[in-house]
Amino acid sequence: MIEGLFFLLFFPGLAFQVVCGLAFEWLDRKLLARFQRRVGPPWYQPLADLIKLFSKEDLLPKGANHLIAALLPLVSFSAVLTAGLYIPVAGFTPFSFEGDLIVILFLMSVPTLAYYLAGIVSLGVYSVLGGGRSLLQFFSYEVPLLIALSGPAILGQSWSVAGIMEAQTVQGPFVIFQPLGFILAIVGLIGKLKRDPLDIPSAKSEVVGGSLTEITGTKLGLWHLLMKVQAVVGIFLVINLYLGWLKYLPAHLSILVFVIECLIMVVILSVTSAVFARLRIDQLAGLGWKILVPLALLQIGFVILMGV
Amino acid sequence: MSQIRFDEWVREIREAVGCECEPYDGIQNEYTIRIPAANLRDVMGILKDRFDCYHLSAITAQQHEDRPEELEVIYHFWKGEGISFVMTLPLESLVIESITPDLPGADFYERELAELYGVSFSGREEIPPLLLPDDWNQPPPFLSKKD
Amino acid sequence: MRKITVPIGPQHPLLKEPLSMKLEISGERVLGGTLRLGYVHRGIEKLAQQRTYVQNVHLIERICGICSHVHTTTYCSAVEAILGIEIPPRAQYIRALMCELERIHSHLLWLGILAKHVGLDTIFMHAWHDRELVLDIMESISGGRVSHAANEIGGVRFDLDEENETLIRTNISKLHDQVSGVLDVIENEPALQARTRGVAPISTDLIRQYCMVGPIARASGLDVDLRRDDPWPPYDRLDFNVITHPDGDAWARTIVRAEETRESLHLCEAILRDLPGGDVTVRAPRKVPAGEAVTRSEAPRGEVFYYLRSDGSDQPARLKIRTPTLPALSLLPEQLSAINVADIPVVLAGIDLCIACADR
Amino acid sequence: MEKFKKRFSLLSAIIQAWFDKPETVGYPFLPLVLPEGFRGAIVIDPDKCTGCGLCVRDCPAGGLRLEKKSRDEFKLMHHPASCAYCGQCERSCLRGAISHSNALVAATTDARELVVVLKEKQG
Repeated sequence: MIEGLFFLLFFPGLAFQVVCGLAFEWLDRKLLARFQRRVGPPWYQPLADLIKLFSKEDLLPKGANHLIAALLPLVSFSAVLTAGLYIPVAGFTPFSFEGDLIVILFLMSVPTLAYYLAGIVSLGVYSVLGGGRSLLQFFSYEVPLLIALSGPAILGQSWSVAGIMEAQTVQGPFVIFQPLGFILAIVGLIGKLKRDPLDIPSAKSEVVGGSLTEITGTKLGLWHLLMKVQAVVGIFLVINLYLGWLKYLPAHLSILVFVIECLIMVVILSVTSAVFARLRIDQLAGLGWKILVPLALLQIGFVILMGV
Repeated sequence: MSQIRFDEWVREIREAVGCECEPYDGIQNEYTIRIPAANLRDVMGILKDRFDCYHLSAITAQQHEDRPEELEVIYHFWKGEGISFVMTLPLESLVIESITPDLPGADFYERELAELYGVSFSGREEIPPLLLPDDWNQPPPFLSKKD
Repeated sequence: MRKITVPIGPQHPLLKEPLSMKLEISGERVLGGTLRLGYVHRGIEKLAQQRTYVQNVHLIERICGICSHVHTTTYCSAVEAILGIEIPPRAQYIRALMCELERIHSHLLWLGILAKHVGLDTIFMHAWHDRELVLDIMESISGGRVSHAANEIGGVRFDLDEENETLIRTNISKLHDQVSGVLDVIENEPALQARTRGVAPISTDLIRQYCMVGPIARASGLDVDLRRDDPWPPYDRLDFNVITHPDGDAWARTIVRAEETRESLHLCEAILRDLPGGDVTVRAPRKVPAGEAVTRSEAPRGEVFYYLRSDGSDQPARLKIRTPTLPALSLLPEQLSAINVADIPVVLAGIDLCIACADR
Repeated sequence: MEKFKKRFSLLSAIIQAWFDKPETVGYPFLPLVLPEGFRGAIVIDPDKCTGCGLCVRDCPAGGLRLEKKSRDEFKLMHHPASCAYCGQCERSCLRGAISHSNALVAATTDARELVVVLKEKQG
């Protein structure tokens, strides 16, 4: 009971994920700043931003549904945190069951749908536009992402993340067999996190703040926080599925390797956001369905052939 | 790189429009012709069709201190060099025929004149507010009317 | 699909200055829109009539925060034309040098803004970093980053000494490298091209009908540049290429401005090479005899037009200013129809808006 | 190869930027280097100023004010809040008394600082 509570609240639950989320944001901003010849924020900046947002007045347009607008970030935050619980951190797996990958993928989609709803309930013009865009984007990246992520599951013959990691200790990291799938997973992750260059739903120069234009104060702070945590959970998931060969190593070394892998992922995400321009929504749809989906299917075909 | 053969232009405008139009040595760096306001549209047509000159730089309106009862309007055209058409309007009837059908680019300049000086332009659709607030109901701000 | 009206402005992250557009949007498609100006109308034309010619130099400088020097240059040459004085050749060259530096700075600023609007913040930062070199030059020779106060009636305020010239030379050769770097990136960046190619093309015919000027006209194949066609000295003695592009879309505007930046760098070098000696000012009387004058200059955004009438006192009787953004704005509603929502930033950036200029 | 290199020019630019020193100036925590001729705070040489008022006449922003009772009794005041730092006073002064230093004019929390008495001469 006490142990379960510890898992929930501290490691690998709430506290750990929030700290990781803030660290991720800081690293990301710092990296981006250095790519742009700036100094970048100090380490406490993400926390300071969060505290500032939490202390701000909470406003909504007249006629907006306050209850739903407040529930949406809470629901998505808990969905993301729950997803995080099932993902092994450096090989440490408190909760695991066969099929948890599907649960994780489902829970990871909750914020996107909530984001769409947040746009609709907050009644702003830009919110509605941004919400519509987020749904369009969802359909473009989600299908290739799901197909790609089923690659490791088929190869590892398990639908649990821990099981897939187990399989990799025998067969070697899956990134070797599925480099294409790894890239697709990263593209899908960028789309999921609405990061540059796939920040179409929240493109500042077009739809101001996207769905969150009218959201302020604590709610906005929660939204920002949950997106950071989502990024961390996504990174952990991709690392475990494609680079999960840590069982070979002694415990302290496996933690080190895991941290290095995470940093590499952060660098990849930062570089992509630094060097690519935002796509137009029709360009994204074209990319998703004409390029990513066929590539994902190709990868799956290859994986199935390997399995046989 | 002058492309304006001024004397020839003045002659042709005179012949084609059949109006008073007197060139005078008014504005520096610029050929200047005084024309009656009523003939503006015809002159504009000739400029465009015969001389291929339709870069309108600006429309200036001003009141001279010694002649406060009239508004002077200057159309500044350019083709390698500047050429200006000067006309005067009495304050009681500030009406000019719009040249936007020939030259859509004159739209903003006409609207500016309409709002700031109260000049009305015939032959174009209702002018929606451009510079002044939507609820502006005072006289045109740049026009000084001495009663 | 349901039509909604989306307001862009007066406050919007897209706009650095207030301008109001109301756009009809259906789904992701823009159907059309209307435009309102006047949010930064400061009545400068009227204010100028209440100040002396000397004070007006500084008032005029504050019309625009980017192309301030070309405004004062045009104003001063109008006053000088009525006074009938000719400024010394060295002053002419220094004025032209400042104009070209300003063009480089304006175009780099613009490239950054375009990149920012399409979500490419890295290019934005890099272009503005390079622009900082130009601002450094201007700050060290004139004393101000943006408001240079370089002109006065009858010449320029400062002279270039040895030290300044070396600074300009070194900074310009540095700029050559860095600008080539940034321009290389822009010209070879597929993501940027994907966003700008074929967006909101303007035909040459439309350009002529709407009296468009500057880089926008040149990007639609209209070969017009006041520095060549109606030059004030020393441009009639300088040799440079006028860049045109036949396509007329946002990409053509990018290329034209990028190439012009290079051309201006060469011009700066040529000006420094040919810089004649002598004085930089002649004495100008405070009172200007009665008369009228028109002057035009090629600002970074196109033709700047000044009409000045003097009634013999020390204050202008009428000062009419027409800035290049005004014709560009008159074509904006035309351009903002039948495009995607995502193209709005590109279209707006392509115009190189300067609302403060347009409103005056 | 050349084409390939150009295709990744932005990537190489950001890698280059990573190894360069950041360009951010740490002002106000670190000093700010301003060029010699920067038009900053207005200073006066009281020995040279005669209170003629030429600077006040030409000031375009109304940033200077002169209270003059007589040749020997006047007070020249500067309002930093209205000043446009254009340098016209420096140019108008025939005796070279008033000029810009290259010190940056910082924000103030003290309203009295918004009027600087440049020179006060009492009979």
